[in-house]
Parts: sequence; C-alpha cells; structure tokens
Amino acid sequence: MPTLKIRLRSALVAGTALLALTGAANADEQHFPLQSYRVGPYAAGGTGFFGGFIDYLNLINTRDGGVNGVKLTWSEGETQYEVERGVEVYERLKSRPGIAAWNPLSVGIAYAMIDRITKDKVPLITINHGRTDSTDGRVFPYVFPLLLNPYSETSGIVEYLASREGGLEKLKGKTIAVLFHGSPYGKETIPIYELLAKKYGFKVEQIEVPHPGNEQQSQWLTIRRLKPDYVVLRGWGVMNPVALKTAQKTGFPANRIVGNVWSNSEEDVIPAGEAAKGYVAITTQASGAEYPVLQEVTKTVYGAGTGNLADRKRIGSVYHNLGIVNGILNVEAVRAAQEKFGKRTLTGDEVRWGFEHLRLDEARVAALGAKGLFHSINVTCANHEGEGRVTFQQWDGAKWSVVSDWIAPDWATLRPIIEASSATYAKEHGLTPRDCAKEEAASQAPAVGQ
Amino acid sequence: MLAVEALSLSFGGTVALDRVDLSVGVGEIHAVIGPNGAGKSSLINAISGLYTLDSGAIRIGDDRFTRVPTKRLARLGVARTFQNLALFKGLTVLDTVTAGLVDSQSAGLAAQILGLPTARREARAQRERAEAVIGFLDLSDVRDRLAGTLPYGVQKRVELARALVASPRLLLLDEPMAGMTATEKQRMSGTIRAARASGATIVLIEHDIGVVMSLSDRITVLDHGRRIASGTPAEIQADPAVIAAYLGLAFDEEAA
Amino acid sequence: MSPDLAFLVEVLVGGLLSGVMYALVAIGFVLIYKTSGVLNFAQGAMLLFAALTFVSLTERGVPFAGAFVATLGVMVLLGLTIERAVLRPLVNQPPITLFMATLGVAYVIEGAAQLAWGTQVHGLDLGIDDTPIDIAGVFVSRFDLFAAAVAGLMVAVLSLFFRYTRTGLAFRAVADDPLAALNTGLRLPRIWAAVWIASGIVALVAGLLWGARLGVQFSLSLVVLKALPVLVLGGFDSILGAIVAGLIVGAVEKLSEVYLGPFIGGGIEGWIAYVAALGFLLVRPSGLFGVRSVERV
Amino acid sequence: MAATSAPLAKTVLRPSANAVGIALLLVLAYGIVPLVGTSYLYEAILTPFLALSLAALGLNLLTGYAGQLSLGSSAFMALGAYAAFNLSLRLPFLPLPVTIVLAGLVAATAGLAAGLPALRLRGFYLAVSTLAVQFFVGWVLNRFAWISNDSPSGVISAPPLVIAGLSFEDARGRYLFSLTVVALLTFLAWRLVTSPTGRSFVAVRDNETAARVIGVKVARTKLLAFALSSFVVGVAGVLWAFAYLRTVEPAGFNLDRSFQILFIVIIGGLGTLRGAFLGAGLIVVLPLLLSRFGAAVLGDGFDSGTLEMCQRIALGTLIVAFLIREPAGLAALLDRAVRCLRRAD
Repeated sequence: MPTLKIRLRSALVAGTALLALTGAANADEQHFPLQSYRVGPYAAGGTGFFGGFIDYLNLINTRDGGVNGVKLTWSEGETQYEVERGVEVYERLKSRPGIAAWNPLSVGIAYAMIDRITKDKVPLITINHGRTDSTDGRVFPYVFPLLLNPYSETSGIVEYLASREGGLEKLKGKTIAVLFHGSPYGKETIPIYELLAKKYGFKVEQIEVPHPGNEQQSQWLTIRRLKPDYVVLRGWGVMNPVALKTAQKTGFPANRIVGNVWSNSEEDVIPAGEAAKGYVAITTQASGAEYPVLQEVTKTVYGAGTGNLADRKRIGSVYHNLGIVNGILNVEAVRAAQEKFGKRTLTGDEVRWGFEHLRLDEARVAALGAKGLFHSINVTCANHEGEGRVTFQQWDGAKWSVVSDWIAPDWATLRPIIEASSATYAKEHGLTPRDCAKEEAASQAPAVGQ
Repeated sequence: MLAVEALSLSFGGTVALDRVDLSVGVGEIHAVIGPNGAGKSSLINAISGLYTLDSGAIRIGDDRFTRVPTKRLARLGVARTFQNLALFKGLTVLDTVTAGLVDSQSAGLAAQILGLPTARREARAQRERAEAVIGFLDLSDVRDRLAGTLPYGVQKRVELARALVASPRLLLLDEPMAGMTATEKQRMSGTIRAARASGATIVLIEHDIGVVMSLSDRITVLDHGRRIASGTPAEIQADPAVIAAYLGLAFDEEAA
Repeated sequence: MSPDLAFLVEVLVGGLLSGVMYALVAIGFVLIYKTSGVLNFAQGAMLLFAALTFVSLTERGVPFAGAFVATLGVMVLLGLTIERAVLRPLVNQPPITLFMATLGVAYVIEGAAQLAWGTQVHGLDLGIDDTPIDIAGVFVSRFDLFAAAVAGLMVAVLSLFFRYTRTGLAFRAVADDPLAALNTGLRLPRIWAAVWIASGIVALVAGLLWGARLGVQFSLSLVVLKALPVLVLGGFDSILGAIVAGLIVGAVEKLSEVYLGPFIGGGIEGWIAYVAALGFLLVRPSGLFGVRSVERV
Repeated sequence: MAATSAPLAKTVLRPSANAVGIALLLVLAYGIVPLVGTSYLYEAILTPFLALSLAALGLNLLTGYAGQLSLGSSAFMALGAYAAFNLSLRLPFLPLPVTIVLAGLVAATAGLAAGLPALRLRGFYLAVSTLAVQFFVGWVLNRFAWISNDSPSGVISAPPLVIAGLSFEDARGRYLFSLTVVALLTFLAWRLVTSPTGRSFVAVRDNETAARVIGVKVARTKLLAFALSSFVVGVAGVLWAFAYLRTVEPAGFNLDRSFQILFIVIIGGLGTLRGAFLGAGLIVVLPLLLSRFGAAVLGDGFDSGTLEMCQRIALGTLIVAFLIREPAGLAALLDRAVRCLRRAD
C-alpha cells in the first residue's frame, strides 16, 4: 500500500516511529498530494522543487509540530512530467482526506487538472507557471499562478533591461532578440514582447528554436547578424546550456543574455561550463542557503537525516528554494484559512479562501526567515498571482548572485489582456465571473457553524 | 502464346542472359533446362517483369513488351510459382489459395466490410473455386493450417494451387518438383498435365531430366545465359551441344 | 567579402561543422548495419550511457585518462552484452524485428544509465576553449574544428583498421556477403562482437563530444534523431556516405533555417533534414553511394 | 517491406467459443463494470486503456497486418484530436459522431499522404519517413495558432461529450462512450482483416513480389492500409483528447507516445486484433502495479525515481523478451494458455 510509505515518512518526521504511527490516526492532518517527477528529462527540476517543498513541510512539522498543531502530510506519485501520469496520480490521490492543495509544477498537468479541481473544489497552485489568465480569480476561483505568470515575467525582464540601460526611455532604439523554445510555452509571450516593444520603442526579434534545442547554430548566426543589445532566453531543458555554448561560439557575450524563469537554474548553466559565466536570469526567489529558513531546514531537517535531497550540495539551489518558497506560501495559506475557519483539518474550499487572503508583507516574510529569499505576496480574490516581485541573478561559474533590486512588473498594462482572455474562457465554458467585492463583504461576516 | 525475342539481361556487369529466344505455342508444355547458373530462373523472372531487360522483347498472347508490367500479369492470364517458395506464411492454405483470385475481385472495400450481398456472393464463389483447387491438389487436410508451417513439398503444392486457382492461360513453374520424392513427382506431373488439359500453356524449369523428357512437348536448353538448343525431347537428347554441356555438369557435380 | 556573403559563408561553415557532429553519431549506426543488417536505435542510448559513465567517474575524482579507459571497458562490455543477449538469439529474424528489439534495448540502457548514475545534469569540459576564431570576418568555432578533427581521425583509424587488419578484412568480407563469408570459415559471431565493441567506442567518442556541447543529460540520447536523416541520405552501409551526407544535412539544415525559416516560419530544423533526405531518396532510391540492389526471388 | 514481423496468429478457439468469449467481455464491460467501477478505475485505467488500445489497433492494421512500420502514430492521434477540436469549435451544429468520423477522415487523408513514400521506400527508409511525419505534424500544430484557436498556451480543452442531448460527461459516461467507439471500430477492423482486402494486406506483408504477381494492387493496398490505420489512430486521438484528458497540448503527442503505441503492438502481438488490447492492458496497468508493488514491498527505501527507472528497464526487457521468445506476443501466450486449459478438460 502506498500509504505505508507516507506513514513511514511521517514517522521519521516525528522522530519516533511508534508515537507517530499511533498518534497519526486521530490528530488533525492537512494533506499535500504531490505529482512529482524525479525521473525523465526534467528530473533535475522535479527533485529540487519537490525536495524543497517536502523539506519545508518537514520543518514545520518538526519545529512547530505542524500548523497550529495540524500535522502536514504528503504523498508522492511519479509523473515523469507526463500529463496522463499526472492525471492518474490525481485520480489516485484525490480521495485522500484533508487535501489542502495541488502543486504540480507542470503546465500540461496543471491544464488537465483545471476542470477536475474546480469540480472537486480544491486549490491548484501553479507557482511561477501555468495559465496566464488564471490570474483572474473571478473566472478561475481555484487556480493560483502564485508570484509570477508568463506575462509578468516578460514585463519584469523588460523592466530589468531598462534599468540596465538607465531607464525605460533609454530602451528606445535598442534591439532585443528573444530566443524561444518551439512549443506553445515558448510562443506564449510573443504578443507581450511585441506590445512592450511598441510601447517603449525598442525593436524585438523573436527567433524559434525547435524542440529539443540541441542544435542552435543557425539561430545564433542570425543573432550575430542582427547584433541585438540583449538576447532573452525563453528556454527549456537542454536548449538553455546549448544556447549559452552556441552564444560563446558565435561571440555573443553571456552577460547580455537574460534567461526567463525556466532558464534560471543550476541545471541550465552547469552543462554550459565556462560559457555560462556572466549569464543573468530572472527569478522570484534568490538562491543560496544563507537565509534563516534555509539554515533551519539544513539544521533541523537535514541534521536529523530526513532531508529530501539526495545531494546536500543542492540545498539552496534555485529549484530547491522555489520549493521552499512554495512550501511557505502553502503553509501560510493554510494558516490564514485556519484563522478564519478554526485550527483543524480544513476542506479544499477553505484552503482556497486562505490562498485568496495570502498576504505576506516584507515584515512577515522576514519573520518567516525568508528576508531576501523572496519579496512579498498579496493574493486577492481578483488577483491570484499576488503581485510577486522579481529579481535577477548572475551566474559566476559556481553560484548565482543577485544583481538587481526587487522589480515590480507593469501589472497595469498586462491586466486588460489577461481579463480579455479570461472573459473568452468564461464565455466558452458558460461561466459567470465571481463578484469579488460582494464575496469579500460576505466573508467579513463571522463564519457560520465553526 | 509466349515468345521471347533476343532477350538480354545483366546484373552490374555480369551477363545473365544473352540474346535468348524462346517460343511457346498454345497448349504446349515447354521445359527450360540447363546447368545451375544457366539463367533459367532469370528468364522466368524477366518474363514476369521482375527484372528490367537490357534489350529484347517479350510477347505474351497478342501483347508485346520490353518490360512486362508485373502488376498486370494476372490480368494477362499469367501465373507462376517461385524457385524459393514465395508463400504468404501468415495466411492459411485456404486463404492463400483464395488470394490467387484477387485479380478478379470486384466487390469494393465498403461492400466487403459491411457484408453486402454482392461481396458475400463473390466471397462464396471464390471460396468454392479455391476449395475445388485445394481438393484437386490434395490439400484438403491442411486447408486451415498456416502455409508457412507445412512441409516443403506441401508448400510447393500450395504455391501451385495459388497459381492454378485463377485458371491462367500461361503458367510459369520454377522447379515445382524440387525436393520431392519420386511418387510426389509422379503426381505433380499428372497435375501439370491436367492443368494443360484445362487450357493452360506451361513453361517449366526442372532438373530431373527423366521427368522433363516424359512431360514436355518441347525443350529449350540454356547454358551460361545462351540458348544452346531447342526442340522436341528426342531432338534435344541427340543434340551434341546439350550432351557436352550436361557431361560438363555431371563432371562438375561429382567434383563438388 | 560583402556582409551578406560573409554571413552566407558563416552559415555554411557552421552547418558543415554541425554536420560532422551528426556524421559522428551516424558512423556508429553504419558499423553495425554494415555487418549485421541491424539499424541500432540504441546507439543514442549508448552515447548517453558512455557520456554519463565518463562524467560520473571524473566527478568522483578519477583522472581523465583513467575515466576514459574505464568507460571504454564499460562500453566494450555493454556492446558484448547486447550482441550476446539480444542480437544473437534474434539472428535470421527480419531486420524490422531486430530494429524493434534495439528500441527495447534503448529503453533498458536509458533506464540503467540513470539508475546507476542518477538523473543529475552534468557539465563536461574537455578543456577546449571555445572562443571563435575570426577568419576574414567569418567566425569559426574552435570546438567544432576540434570535433571535426576527431571525427576525421576516427574515420582514418577505422579505414586503416578495415584495410590492414585481419579482423578488419573479415569485417569487410561479412559486409559484402555474409553467406559467402560464412562459407569461407569466418566466424560471424566473433565479428559481430567486434563490431558491437567498435560501435561502443564510437558511441563513447560521440558521447564525449556531444556531451561537451549539450551537457550530459537525458536528452543526449535524442541526437540519434539528427543522425537518421544522415543515414537515409548517405545509405545505412557506407561510412563515407555518412560523412558526406552529414555535411550535406548540416548545411541544408542551417541554410534552410536561416533563409527559408523567415518565410514559412522558424523552427523547421526538426524536420527539414528528413524531408530533404527523403526527397533525394525518392529521386535516387539507392542513396548517395549505395548500389542499386537486385531483388532476388 | 518484404520483412515479415510475425505470422498472423491463428485462432485456436472454435468460432463459437470465440463468440462466447466476446459476448462475456461485452457483458462485463457494459453490464458489470459500470455498476462497480470507481472514478479512479474509469479515469486512470479504463479510459486511457481504451484509447491506447484503439490506437494500437490502428497501428496494428498498418504494421501488424500490412507490414509497414510506422514510428509516427501519435502524429495521427494529434491530427484526429485537433481536427475534432476544430470541427466542434467551428461547426458546432455537427453531431458528435459526425465530428469524430470527419476527424478520422482528416487523419486518414494525412495518412494517405504519409503513405506515399511507402510506394518507393521500404523497411528502415520507410520507418524514417514516418518519423519525418511525426516531426512535421508537431511543427504544424505549433506553427499555426488557429489550430488551437489562438490559445496563448496552445493547450485546448475539449467540448462536452453530448450526443443527442445525452450527456457522457461524468467519468462513467466517458468510459461508456469510449467503450462504444472502441467496440464499434474493433468490429469493423475485424470485418476488414477477415475480408479479401485484409488478405491482401497480409500478402503484401509476407511477400510483396508474390502479391504483385498474383494481382494484388500493392501500391493501392499500402495506401489503403495507411489511410485506414490513420483513421483508427485518429479516432483514438479524439478519445484521448475528448474522453480521457479533456485538454490536449501538442507535446502530449510526441515520439514517446508513438513508441508507446508501437510497444503495445509488439507486446500484444503483431497481426492480431486482441493483441492491441492485451498489450495496452499491460502497458497501462504494469506501471501502476509496479509502483504499488514497489511501495508496498520496499517502502521508504524505494523512491519513485528508482521505481520509474526500473519500470523503463522492465519495459525494454519485455520488448526484447517478447521479440525473442514470443514474436506473436501476449495474444499467442493467451492462445497457448487456453489450449492448455482445454487439453486439461
């Protein structure tokens, strides 16, 4: 039985196996089913992210005894990043009691789950990825593309380039080449780059790299001819190191290449070796293990031998820290919901309310030991992204270091496009968008029957 | 019925057939003999259009070709067997023999799948015809066996049945009795005569001189890609060139 | 040179050098196909396995030479195992069956490689500085030149081997006519084993060069997809064909991506080589250097 | 391709016994499963099993019966899925069955085009040309945004499954819908392979020259095999998209999927209809069983990554083992088992 494994895991978490096995049955538990991927082409990202997520849940259980006494549990199903396996895992685990939220870290799986989780009334967290228009919580009540959606990412990158040039007005006349992965994912931001190019007067050239991207000679020769001021890498998997290598080969400096959120990890630069030195990439969470929360994870979780990463050197890596941040956001959403509904096992719908009231200002982030790890978040009923800030890190050949301020994307420009898209979705699916003001007023009233 | 005119054929520089002539009259059993490598099978393959000729022409009935279109063979009333069995090893004997009627198939795909009366009638007729040939060649016992699983001699007969089922005007047999016992050969000879009696002209490649002499109306002898003789069995037996070639062969075979 | 011309030359040179890399993978296929008629789809997995083994050893502190020799040993063993466990029992089966078996083998090797060495992404530094050389305004990659030299060396060694050693001669005899070779007393299994070892070594060399280009990771096995059009064009049985076709495929791919891409949409590299190779084949069924085979019935 | 993959496994059961078996299966599938099934059974096992079975059935017509190896089946699944999506989007008045048939025809037309090289190429060359189709279709789906209705992410979501006011929207409904489509097409496929055309398929597979000599229209037969196979595979794509996942992205129809379908055919048995079902059953259920088994037996020490690697190895080994030991696949094993049982009677 798969539960055996989970039990064993939680046993180790609690420190003494017997105690936990006997105690677990009665205590309140909040469950996180994980559609993880630890093998296949994207295993590196999966092990880091789910490792970090589990490490943080472990930390909360070990250090705090759960969230207000409610134990956090999880179970894993391997998906290999394949949609149908993700669906299988969803169907297999969805009947677990006390499910708080789903966190697939896969666009394809997330899409396949939207209908299902909406029907089953459980939140779907797609941190840094997912469906852009699900930012509009009025149409997608259960979907949360926390911190960053692809459009914000695009705007964030442009803002960053502007800051390097000395202001948005300095972008005028510049040329930016966008090298994108030949997939719907890669193409998603094409119109946004066009829009911002028009708005700020720079020239944008968008060049496609066919999947998997292990050959980019022609693309980089084209870039060499265009002589752009910057190249934005909207990459995926093996395409990233190959891009950096080929850039070097064609004489394009790495410090003028800026990677997007799927091109920002150690796995993207290490294979490129020397060629990656100086490369810059966007992120929502800084890397490094010096933040208090990571210190605690290292001490409490890895110290007790229950760390999830096989290789301790990966503590503080980009994906591991994303997992940690994801853990913070999930846990704090549960906490927020508990404030309203009581300190017990919550339903998915109640946790959703928690996510919609997930407000972590800089002070709170610091209190959580994550000052500098990520900036802040402010999720509302209408804005499921939560105004996440981005920062940029540069690779020095061994580690990433932050080289920019926390930058706020230009949400105001993007919001109308998102709303137009979500309106189309609502129409196609015969949905009426929620009235957030009314719901907010209603939820201010004391909850009934708690 | 069949005329081969000055046919030449080569493979990458090696001459297989050199200006060979062959003329087969209607209703004749015509044997082609010669030592190994004389070009007998190449001749049959050229007649059935599997090889492209260097020069020369082939006349089948009233049509004259410089390259015989293989896909029209059945339409021309030509059927053949192969030296090294060319059966469909995944079909049963009944299906294999029925497949020999494919050229006259008229019911379309939709009719077949939906089982329309036309298709059903046709299938019944084909089956009856195939059963008749199977009975004629004594294959009823193995009717439902996969062709590929049968003994060699039986497979040879299945192949002949597949060729005979369409009642061809011209039947090309490439060593139909290879590997058979004397009794089997006897029966095969009878079958071939019966086929001729039902209207087929037959071209036959065979090594067993005894069988050839008793069965054939006329014989053509090839050696090293050339025709060295042609005539009735009696004429061939007396031909010095043939005797020389066959003495040489006998000598070769003993040496080997 | 005018800028446009210089650019054209640069694209062409880049394409030709990429082509060498494709040919490098293709040669592994040719070796096996020539002697045993098997299109070994597992070649990509072997490449991944070799690179992963090598890199994992160096990361554990084994020096370059030691890791190379050890990996060589592992590849020899792998080649022998595949030959013995999979192809020997399937001898005399139709080529397509053998091909499908190699698909299965590819799965096994990919699984085993990652089970043994993990799914981590590794960098592989062969110590070649890859800053471009500027020749009259045309940038040429040092690494690609190095790779081309290695490929050239490998082809030279292979042809010397075939021309002058006993095994090599036997190898050629088998390639020309397996039956005849069998009759003259050559021991086919031994030659097949030798061939699988050779292709294991080719996989190692190609794996290191490709690994240095892409990083050592799962998608390394996908380079077979780049080699297939080369094989179609050059013929499955000609080393010279693989080299020439590699160059052509590389050039066609880059030129069409750069000059055709803007008109029909970018990212056509994934299939244009296939279409070009097949188009050529439809016009000239025997391929670049192949001899028209005669159908035996 | 002169190469033959495996002989047509001969039915060892008497027709009547066969008929009884099929009737029992249908009773089970229609009568008993819907009463006792859980949502997990329908959504995670039966519906994908049915869709993959159908895809394998389609590929088996081409590869198992007509002997033409294709490595691009998932491209035709994609074409079926995207065609059905566009038809239901742009011609919403069409009843669902018509949409599905039209989508199948779109896939069949593409199959016809993809089959053209088969007239000149054989064996590996043909296999590689089907790879070209795979990559080309992937590129086209990605290239033209209107195919996914300008969805920024390229992911499409399926319309509701409603036929004549009857909704098949819940898990059981989608299972029954798939079951019906699969049963119908399997019946038609059975009619096909037992027809003179089916005989011609096998003739071309087993000996193309002999087939041509007896008058089989080889070119036409090959093209027909490509078209019919693609039709079935295309409909399987519709099931995959509409009944199973309900959202579809081009990446879901990649080379791995094509290989998966080919593996189903090999393991199940080339040139048998029930092989497709047996193979799909194994491919769908095996990973689930293995992961349950691994977790139960080895508990914590056995992480999911290791398990997946072992599965990959097991799958590859199975392929090789079947090719060596039982080229006729599970279907032949089943026949043998049945024969043993009957002898024991």
